[in-house]
Amino acid sequence: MSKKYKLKRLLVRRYQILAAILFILAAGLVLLPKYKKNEGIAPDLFVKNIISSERYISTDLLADRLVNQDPTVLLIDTRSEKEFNDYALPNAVNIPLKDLLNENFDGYINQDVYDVILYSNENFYADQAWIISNRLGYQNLYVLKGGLNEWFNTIINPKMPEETEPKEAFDLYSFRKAAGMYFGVGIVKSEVKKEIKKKKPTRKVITVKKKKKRVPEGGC
Amino acid sequence: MKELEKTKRISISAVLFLLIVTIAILTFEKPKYVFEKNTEAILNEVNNNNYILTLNQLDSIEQSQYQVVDIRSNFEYSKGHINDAINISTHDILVSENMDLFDDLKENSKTAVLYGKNPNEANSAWMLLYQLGYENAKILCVETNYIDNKFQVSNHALEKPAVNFAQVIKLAKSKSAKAKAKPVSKPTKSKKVITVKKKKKRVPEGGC
Amino acid sequence: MVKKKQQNRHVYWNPYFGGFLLGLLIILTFYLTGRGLGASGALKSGVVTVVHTIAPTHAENNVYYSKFIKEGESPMNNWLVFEAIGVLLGAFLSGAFTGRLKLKVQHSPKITSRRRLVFALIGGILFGLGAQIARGCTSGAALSGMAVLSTGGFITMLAIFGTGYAVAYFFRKNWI
Amino acid sequence: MGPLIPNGIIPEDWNYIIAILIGFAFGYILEASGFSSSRKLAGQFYGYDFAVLKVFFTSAVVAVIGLYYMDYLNFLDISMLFVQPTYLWAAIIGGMIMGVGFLAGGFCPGTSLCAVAIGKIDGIVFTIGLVIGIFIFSESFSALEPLFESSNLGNITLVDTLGVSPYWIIFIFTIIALIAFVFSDWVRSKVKKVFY
Repeated sequence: MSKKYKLKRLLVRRYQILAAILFILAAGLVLLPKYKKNEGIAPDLFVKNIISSERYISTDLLADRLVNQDPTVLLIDTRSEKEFNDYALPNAVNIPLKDLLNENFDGYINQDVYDVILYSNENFYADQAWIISNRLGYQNLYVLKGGLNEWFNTIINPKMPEETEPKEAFDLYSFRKAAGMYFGVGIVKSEVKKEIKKKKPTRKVITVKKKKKRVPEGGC
Repeated sequence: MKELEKTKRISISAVLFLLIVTIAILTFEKPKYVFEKNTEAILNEVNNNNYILTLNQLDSIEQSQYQVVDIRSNFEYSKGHINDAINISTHDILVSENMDLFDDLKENSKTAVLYGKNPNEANSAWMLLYQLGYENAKILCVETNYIDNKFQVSNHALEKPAVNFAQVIKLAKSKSAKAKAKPVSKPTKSKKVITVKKKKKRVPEGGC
Repeated sequence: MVKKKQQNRHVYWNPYFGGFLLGLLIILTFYLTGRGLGASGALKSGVVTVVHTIAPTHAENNVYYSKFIKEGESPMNNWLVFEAIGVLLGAFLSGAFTGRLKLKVQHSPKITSRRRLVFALIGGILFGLGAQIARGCTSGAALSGMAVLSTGGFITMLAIFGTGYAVAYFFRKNWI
Repeated sequence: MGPLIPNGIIPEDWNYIIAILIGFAFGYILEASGFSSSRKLAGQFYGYDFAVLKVFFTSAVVAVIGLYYMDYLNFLDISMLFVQPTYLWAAIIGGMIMGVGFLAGGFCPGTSLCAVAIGKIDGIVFTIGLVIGIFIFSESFSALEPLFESSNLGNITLVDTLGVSPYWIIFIFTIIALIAFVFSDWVRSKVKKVFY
């Protein structure tokens, strides 16, 4: 009897109770402790990403992919424009580090079609560019290990292995030499008879769709 | 006809709503560390090169004004390290004791001087710290290596091209031209045209 | 059964319950698509399509139509059009369940159905005009706008209901 | 992390299917709440039925509270959501015209679609009126353009306008809504009942 009575009394006040719930929820929003939101990924994930060396691609691997005309490679030069104009890897696109977040370049670094390979003279600037992009959660980005210096030391001007070294070293050496020639800059020794292909660093013509701003679509 | 109001459904659903919100809040874990700086800020900082210290610059700072931090692994550290350096590998920066240490340094406005095998290694740790809001962290621009099993620190020229690339290429070309009697036929490559489409990240449009 | 349906006809949901579900739906819509609900946008797409088919050059010359005409894409290919189709289906089903499906003119007993229809037409024209000027109707601008605390949404809502109360007196005969 | 489609979690192709499903639920809720009846809609202006006001405010409050909780709990990025751009005078004048239209016609576009679906002839006529209104607007766009484009304040929210934390705005908004509910019930008890 008393139980039924209690329920009845509760039901009489049902709207008050519902209003109270709404009120509590709204007040909860005000009272909940505020915290600052992250832009991009969370720090713990970020640490995991930056200590991993998965992002590095070796010069030999890159050379191999370029020689085979791998269509999924997109090279990005993070050096200054001047340096880029002096010399750049074939088909590279110049995005100076300071313009990395320029929205015109967003289409290059925030995409899922190409393997984007960042390089600079060393891999310091390229690495910084990679880290910033990683923070924003961009995928498919790599860094050329050692940068252009390493590229020159291994591909353009490879060191002759010692005679005592295993056969693999010689294979690698011959590959590097061939690749170096492919890129048109083999340090030509007299015995070279092969025709040297010259590859101008043609710039990729890439049309990037302009970022769509919130266009006020005329309402109704 | 008068509209009949049923309140059972609304009561039940309101209670469910409240329950869901409560459960969601109870299970919600506040992220422990939050980036203070956004990517614009870090990019700015990266570009004005204030964060790099050379050995000479370090010498000119009072000893009590900085703390050298070795961000290499414990193993490397035990083999040899800079005097007075403490070891916090990049991996362990987010451990709370280490964070406390950086907090201490920040409060006492001491500079945390990071170094690793090369500046590049220290860079990761520096960028992490800077984004977490520790503006007092700097990179010591050095290379460390072992010569005859002795720990050596040497200055590192950052991002300096090893050779003048353009010149080398030019030289190589003129050499090859000389080596060849015949003029080199240059197969003109068709220009590779690549269209990069923006990743589908549509900004929601409106309408009514 | 018939009797039950007869009784049901005027039994609507508790408004708080309807509002609660509608609120959840708005949350879901924003969560899935990042945009709010809407209604009159679909009609606009319809108008643009019709005008574009009948007089293509006229439509392309008009500044307003040309905003919505894209090469190789029908203006009907629009989120809101699909949503409007859903609205029609949903409302039909709800009406069918409760026995409200009936071809009739609903009006106050004091006025003729002819007068009701004339006023409906005038109201529709005004509403269509106003919705275009304000870039949204009650559901698009006011309801969805309020959910994201849009200033425009609140202003539109206040303007609609404020004017509504202000002119209510002149239309009282139509309704009471 | 939402919103799901703009973030690419749900493929774009699903967009229209989701649109139909959401529309379905929208239509069902509107109809079931009685929004297909013009006399019920008009009732709030005469104090005999406040269903519209109740549904409207409840849904807005529930939606805004829910969205901000989701934002707080990291399910949703509220800055990614579409905010209707505010054109001050266009909103005011457009709203006023809509207010008159509402009273004359007894519907708004969403509810008129519901009325069409269940066979209300006045709803059909209203919808035809809507189409004519849109047509008139488009044809006289060059004359109305200054009004349409003037005083653009951008995609702003009340947070930008008032400079207050959104949570306080929501809290105050909730209280206003609750007061409105109580007030509407009080008014209704005073007003002569109208049966429809």
